[in-house]
Amino acid sequence: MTDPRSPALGRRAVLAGAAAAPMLMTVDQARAQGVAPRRGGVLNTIITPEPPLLILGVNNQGPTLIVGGKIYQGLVKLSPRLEPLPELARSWSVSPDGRVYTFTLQDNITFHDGRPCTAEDVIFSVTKFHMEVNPRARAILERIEKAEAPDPKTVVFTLKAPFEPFLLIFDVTACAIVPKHLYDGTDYRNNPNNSTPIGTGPFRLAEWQRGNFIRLARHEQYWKPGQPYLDGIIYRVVPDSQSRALALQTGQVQMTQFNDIEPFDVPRFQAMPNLAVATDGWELFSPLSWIEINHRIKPLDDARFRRAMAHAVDRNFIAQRLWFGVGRPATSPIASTTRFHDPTARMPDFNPREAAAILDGMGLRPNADGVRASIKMMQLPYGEVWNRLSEYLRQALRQVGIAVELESTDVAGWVRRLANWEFETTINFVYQWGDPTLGVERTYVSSNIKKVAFTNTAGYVNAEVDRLFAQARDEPQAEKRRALFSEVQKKLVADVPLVWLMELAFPTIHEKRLRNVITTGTGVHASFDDVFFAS
Amino acid sequence: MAEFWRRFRRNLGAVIGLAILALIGLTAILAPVLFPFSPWEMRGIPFMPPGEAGFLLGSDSLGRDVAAGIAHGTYVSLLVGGVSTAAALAIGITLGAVAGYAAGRVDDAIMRFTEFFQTIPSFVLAVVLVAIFTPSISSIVIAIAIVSWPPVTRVVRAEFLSLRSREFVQAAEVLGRSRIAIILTEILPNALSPIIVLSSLMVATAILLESALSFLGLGDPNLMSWGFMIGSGRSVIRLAWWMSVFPGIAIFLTVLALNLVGEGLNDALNPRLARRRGALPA
Amino acid sequence: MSLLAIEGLTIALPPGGERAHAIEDVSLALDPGEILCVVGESGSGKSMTASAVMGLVPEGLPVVAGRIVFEGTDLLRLPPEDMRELRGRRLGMVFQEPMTALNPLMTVGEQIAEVFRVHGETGDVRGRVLRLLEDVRLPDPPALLGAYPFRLSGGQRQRVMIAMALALGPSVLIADEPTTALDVTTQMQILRLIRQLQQDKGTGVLFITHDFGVVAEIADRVAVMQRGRVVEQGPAGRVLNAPEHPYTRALIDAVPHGRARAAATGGGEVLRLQAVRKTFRRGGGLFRRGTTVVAVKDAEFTLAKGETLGLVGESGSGKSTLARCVVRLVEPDGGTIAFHGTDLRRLSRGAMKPYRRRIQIVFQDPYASLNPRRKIGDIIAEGPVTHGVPRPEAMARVRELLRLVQLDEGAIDRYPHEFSGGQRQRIGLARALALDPELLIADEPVSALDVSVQAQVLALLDDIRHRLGLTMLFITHDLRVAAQVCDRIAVMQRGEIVELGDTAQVFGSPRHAYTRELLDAIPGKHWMPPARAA
Amino acid sequence: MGAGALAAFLAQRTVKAAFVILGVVVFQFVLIRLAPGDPASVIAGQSGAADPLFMAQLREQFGLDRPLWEQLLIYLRDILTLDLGFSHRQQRTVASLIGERLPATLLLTGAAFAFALIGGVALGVAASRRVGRPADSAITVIALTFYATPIFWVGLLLVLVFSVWLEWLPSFGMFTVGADLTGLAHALDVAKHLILPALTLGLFFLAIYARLARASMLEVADQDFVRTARAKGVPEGRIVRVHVLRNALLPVITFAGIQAGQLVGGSILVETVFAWPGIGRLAFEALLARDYAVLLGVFFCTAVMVVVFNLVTDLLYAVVDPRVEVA
Repeated sequence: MTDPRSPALGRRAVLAGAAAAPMLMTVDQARAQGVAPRRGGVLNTIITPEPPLLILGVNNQGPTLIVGGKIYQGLVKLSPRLEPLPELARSWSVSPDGRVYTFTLQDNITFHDGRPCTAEDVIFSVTKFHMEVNPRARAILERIEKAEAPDPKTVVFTLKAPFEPFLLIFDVTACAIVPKHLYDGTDYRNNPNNSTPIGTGPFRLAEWQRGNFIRLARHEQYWKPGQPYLDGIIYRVVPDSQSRALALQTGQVQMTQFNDIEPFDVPRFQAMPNLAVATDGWELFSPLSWIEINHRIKPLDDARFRRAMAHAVDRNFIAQRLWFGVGRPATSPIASTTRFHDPTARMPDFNPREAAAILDGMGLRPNADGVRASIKMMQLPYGEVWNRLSEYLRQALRQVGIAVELESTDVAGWVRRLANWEFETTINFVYQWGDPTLGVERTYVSSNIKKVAFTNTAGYVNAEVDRLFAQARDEPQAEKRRALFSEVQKKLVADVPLVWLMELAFPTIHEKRLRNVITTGTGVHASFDDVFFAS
Repeated sequence: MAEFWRRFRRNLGAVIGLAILALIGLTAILAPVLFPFSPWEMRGIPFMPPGEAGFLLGSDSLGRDVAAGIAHGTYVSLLVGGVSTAAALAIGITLGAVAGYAAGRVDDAIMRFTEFFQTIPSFVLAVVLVAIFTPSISSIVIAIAIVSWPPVTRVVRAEFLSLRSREFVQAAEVLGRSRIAIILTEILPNALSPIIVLSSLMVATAILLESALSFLGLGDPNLMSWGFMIGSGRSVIRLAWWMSVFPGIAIFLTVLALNLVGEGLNDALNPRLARRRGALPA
Repeated sequence: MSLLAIEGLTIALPPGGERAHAIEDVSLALDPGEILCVVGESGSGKSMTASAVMGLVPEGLPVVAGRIVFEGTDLLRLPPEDMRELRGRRLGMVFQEPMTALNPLMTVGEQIAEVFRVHGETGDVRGRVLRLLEDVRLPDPPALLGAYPFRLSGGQRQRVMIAMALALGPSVLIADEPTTALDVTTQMQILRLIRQLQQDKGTGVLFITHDFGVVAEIADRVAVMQRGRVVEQGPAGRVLNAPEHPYTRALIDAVPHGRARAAATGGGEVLRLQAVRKTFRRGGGLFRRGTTVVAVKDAEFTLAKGETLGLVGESGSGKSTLARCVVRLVEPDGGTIAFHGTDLRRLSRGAMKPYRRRIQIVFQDPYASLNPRRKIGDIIAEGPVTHGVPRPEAMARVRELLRLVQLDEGAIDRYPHEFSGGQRQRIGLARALALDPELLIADEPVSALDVSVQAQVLALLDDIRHRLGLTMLFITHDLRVAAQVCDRIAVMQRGEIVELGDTAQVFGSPRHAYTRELLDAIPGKHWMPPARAA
Repeated sequence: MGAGALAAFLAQRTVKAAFVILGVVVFQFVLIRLAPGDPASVIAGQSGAADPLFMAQLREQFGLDRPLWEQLLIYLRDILTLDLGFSHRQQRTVASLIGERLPATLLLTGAAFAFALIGGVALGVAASRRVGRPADSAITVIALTFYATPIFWVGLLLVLVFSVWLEWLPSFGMFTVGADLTGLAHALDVAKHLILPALTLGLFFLAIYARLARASMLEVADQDFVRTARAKGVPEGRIVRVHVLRNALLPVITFAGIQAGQLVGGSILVETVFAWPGIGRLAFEALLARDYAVLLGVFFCTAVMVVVFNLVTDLLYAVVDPRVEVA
């Protein structure tokens, strides 16, 4: 049950008031205005691209997390400010030394196959399942020394050392609770049950016609009495963005999310009176995009050259013209939507003249064609807007005398080349996972220079940065961590290991009569057990 | 030659086609003069409708000039069409000539090989090939050539099979001419008509294929092509129809012109058909 | 009153052609029970006349003047629907090409029955079709009903065509070269069939042909056409034996006369064939066996220097295959082909090359035997150049050869399509002679030519042969031609040489039954062209 | 043709086809392995997180840690037992994935083919009957227009006109999801969704068939047996129907058979534009995801389709044309 007195919810209300989309209301506000949650109705929405599989942990792609978030649940959910809120765990306590976490589970949690969900399932999921299959969770769960279940409703985790952002991992998108009775002792990745996800969430998988739609139906024994309000959710698979926009416009679907709607269509939908456009709900992920630069290649190894590149790029143009104001220009390596962002650490601003001066200073003079240096840039194969971005960057860099040759690949080729360091520059964006230690550190520390994507593939080495990240990682006090991260940010914006571009946001567009869509820091990934159609 | 022109000219469509082609060719040559800047250059406000803010055919999502893109893209499209057709002809004619001339087991082997390629849907194969070699102008041209040669082989083989038993070929054989000389001077010149007609259609198909690949995001990102323009314009078709409609018209006109010319060539090179049009009685 | 009367018929050609009218002022009359032969060379307008009667003149060729009166009605003024009703019912027609004149996708029965159906005849169609098939002497009519045309031989198909044409008992049958594409023996059968049916039913027959032998065989009356006009008309006996018009005389003169000639002897042996075999496999592939056809079976003959050996036989008898074996256009399966003692069969492509210049061939089809994309000069010079003669020298030789074959030197820079069939055949001959061969193989060199041109080419060939002392292997299906040209004759049947002897002996006292059959089938064999006879 | 001959023909063609298909599979297997990247990198890329252990686990799970030739042998062994393999990525057998999507593609390509063939032949016949006249020119221009217009562009425009402006037809999908229609209502619903994609895919081929049919009709109309029919007094309408059309259809059938593969290829674009849940899109997505088993499965499937289609056209040919000896 949602506790109306929860302090987190209070903050949520404040935040909602300040947010860009003031028509959003919590259940309580709705009640206050006389809008009672109404049971019934099927939400038609879109999922792009189609998830290959719905078993969270085994597959962690964006669309999987969105659909899987309705089927599975984590111990906690996260507020827009990324504070933990009760989900499967009704409450929890942390020992003063920060090493022992004790969770108390909700009553009457039932899996979709009717079996109860107990502390055993939680311990299995955390210490075995996700440890095995989920690389993102594994890095943190390794810190658990011991997991115990003193009774079926209590779970106690003891850490090897304190870890300040530990609770962030218990969100459904990182550590969903899976049924032990179906998975224990099996090969998790090839478990026959992988085609039919069984979770504790408010919705269960009813039908999946591949390439067509995924239909979720109400889980009748959901542990919150009377919820979910919706009878079901239908995720339609629509590969063409114009068809998606059309479906939203004509009311064939009542909600779109993530990449469904291209940025340039957003203003059009903002103007439609029956629709609401929200850009929040991505705080946990806070994707930050940048020009990834291979430091092993000259002249990209020279901080001056990278600084010149940064000066050459008009990030406001990118935010306004390419993303149509959805998201905002980046200023530092830590997104402003996450904890520990330091607004005073600012990367080089748009100043082509300064860029030219720096390049002159390096001795890179323009030749007859006005070219000072030539570099290659691998396009990010994630859709049209990313191609436009690289086309813009080519023109912008060309303005200061850097000729850019674009290289095109598909996702597999891009990841392979990125992981093998076979690129000069490319565009990349990476989730920050709500905490610099979880989502930022990996990109910059030299210990993470690996032949794997989303590590420090740039090959950036700075001992000072390594030290600061290491300290912040083990520091139990939030305030001390903040200071360390401030210092890191200043170091990084001076070195410009990457040219940060945008703090991305993904528009969630829905009919206004659909209520409670974005209530957490994970937005459309949440369970939707309180989403309803107002009559 | 004069006779050929006389017959060609009688086909009004072919003359129109040739005129359009000439215009297109001229556009390709004059593009750097008409639009002396890169087609990638962002020259103004995005999404300007045609005729506004100095954009003859409007501007695209980055404020690039659609007209400049079409003009510069002409060269690329013609290049892709021309080079890939030439390559496909080289493969197709060689295999077809060998199969048709040698006949027997060699023919059988080559035709099985050709059938094999025709069993794989050509567009699928092109997509796979481009994805494998990473999209670039050369990989696109190669992929198109690889999927386009089988029909050439079939046509050339059929021609060679029928021509090789013709008496003038046998006469050359009896005169003691070498195989290569017979293939090159006796048979090939007589097989040219259908090849020429076919190749005009292949250029058209290649342009369509390139645009379809671009549409799927498998185009060369450094070259402005019509297919790229449609691909980048399709998602905004309702916001800026001109971004995809004008390059679409450019493709349409080119393919149409090539077809008309091909048809004209067919009539002109194939006297039997010319007769049918009521020109000459038997 | 005549059954059918064509009066002053003139049909225009489109402007810009070589002449203004396809046919001009043509008047013919056909009586019931009569066979009128319209004879003439290609382009004389004889087929156009037939088409006009049927109302099947191609669009774009207007009838300018004249009438076609059939049973009292002017056909040219008849509404199209009435004309259609007449076709098939009152007017039947048989065409030249039996191989293509039947719809390949319909059974024989369906096609004959269609005549009844489209003319509203119901009742026992099947029975009537069966009777028709019997009438035209086709074997096993019930089985034939369901057979498709491709199963039938050319002669059988022509019988089906005749059955269709006569289905509704028309009063006029128009036969447009109905036997030209057939072998002699088949031709004779068809001619006899037409004659008999015509006599039985009293039909008037308008018979188009180019062959005076055929005319002599069946005609009651003859009309001779030249360049769209009827130049002479009269009873068959009179026209054949006492032609009045110079053109008719020229045509009859040109008919090869079967006078046997003295055998040339004394030369050494040039070519000796022993046990030559060739089998063709059709179709077949990796997993199935094709059908096999024995084209040449154990062929043996010798050819002495200066001699002309005729190879005669019907189509498919293997005579062309055998000739092509000698020049290695076809690889024989076995046997020896000894040229001056050297077995050509064992030579590689390279080793064969020196022999190439000593053995040459002239082909049948004057249109297919010259490369349309090359100039005459290049075509003739090709051989010498290939064998190492410098180009200027070769071109000088070309001029010489053109004179030899009686062509203008200006031909050097022209293309084959600018020449007539006869001229092309001379060019082909010049090409063969350019290498100074010892042995010339002539593969039906005159069978595609009109009779007057044929005579010219044969005369030229004879002349050159004597002047150059050539040895010749002459392939033909036309026994009259063979008799005129050859010293000795080899008769082939189904791949086998069934008889070989001096021309006089073969014609005079044939030993093999098949030879006798062939001789018996020569149309108009009892008729001797008068000019020669005189 | 007798039943025995037919059986022998079928057996022989099946053996031949099996070799072709096997060749295609091996070729494609090698080909797609040349592509950079593997399924593990795609999964890593789409999850936005990975570590070396994770990559190794995935590659082991997918069997990618074995030598390529061994993978090929395993694949061939499976294929020979008609086992299309397993998509580790989607945790489903490839057979079930394809089985789920194949009907949609068959429906789409079948409808497009029928539309193209019937429409094309009708237009071609109409044009050939009025050769040189305005109607002929008009048909030729229409056919050329369809031929010269990029297939995906047609799709976009059709959607714009019929879905956005006129709002007559749905713009994507195969049926109204969630409406739970059954029987006739469902069929009508599917038919409504089918119109635009089938039209889009079919128009190009319609243009080809129209031109082919016109040329073929003119060719046949010139042949001797048509003159024979005329001489028999057969009415013009019957000549066209019975004598000309039947013979003119043969080259169209042959060409259509050869082209079957192209139709399947074209469906990739159409299925993408119209969100049609068919195997064309499945293949494209599998290619991008390096889901080798699925991709090879689709290739196998299309090869079989093309071969079967060719076989059917050959049989059809044999039925229509008695000259073709089956065997």
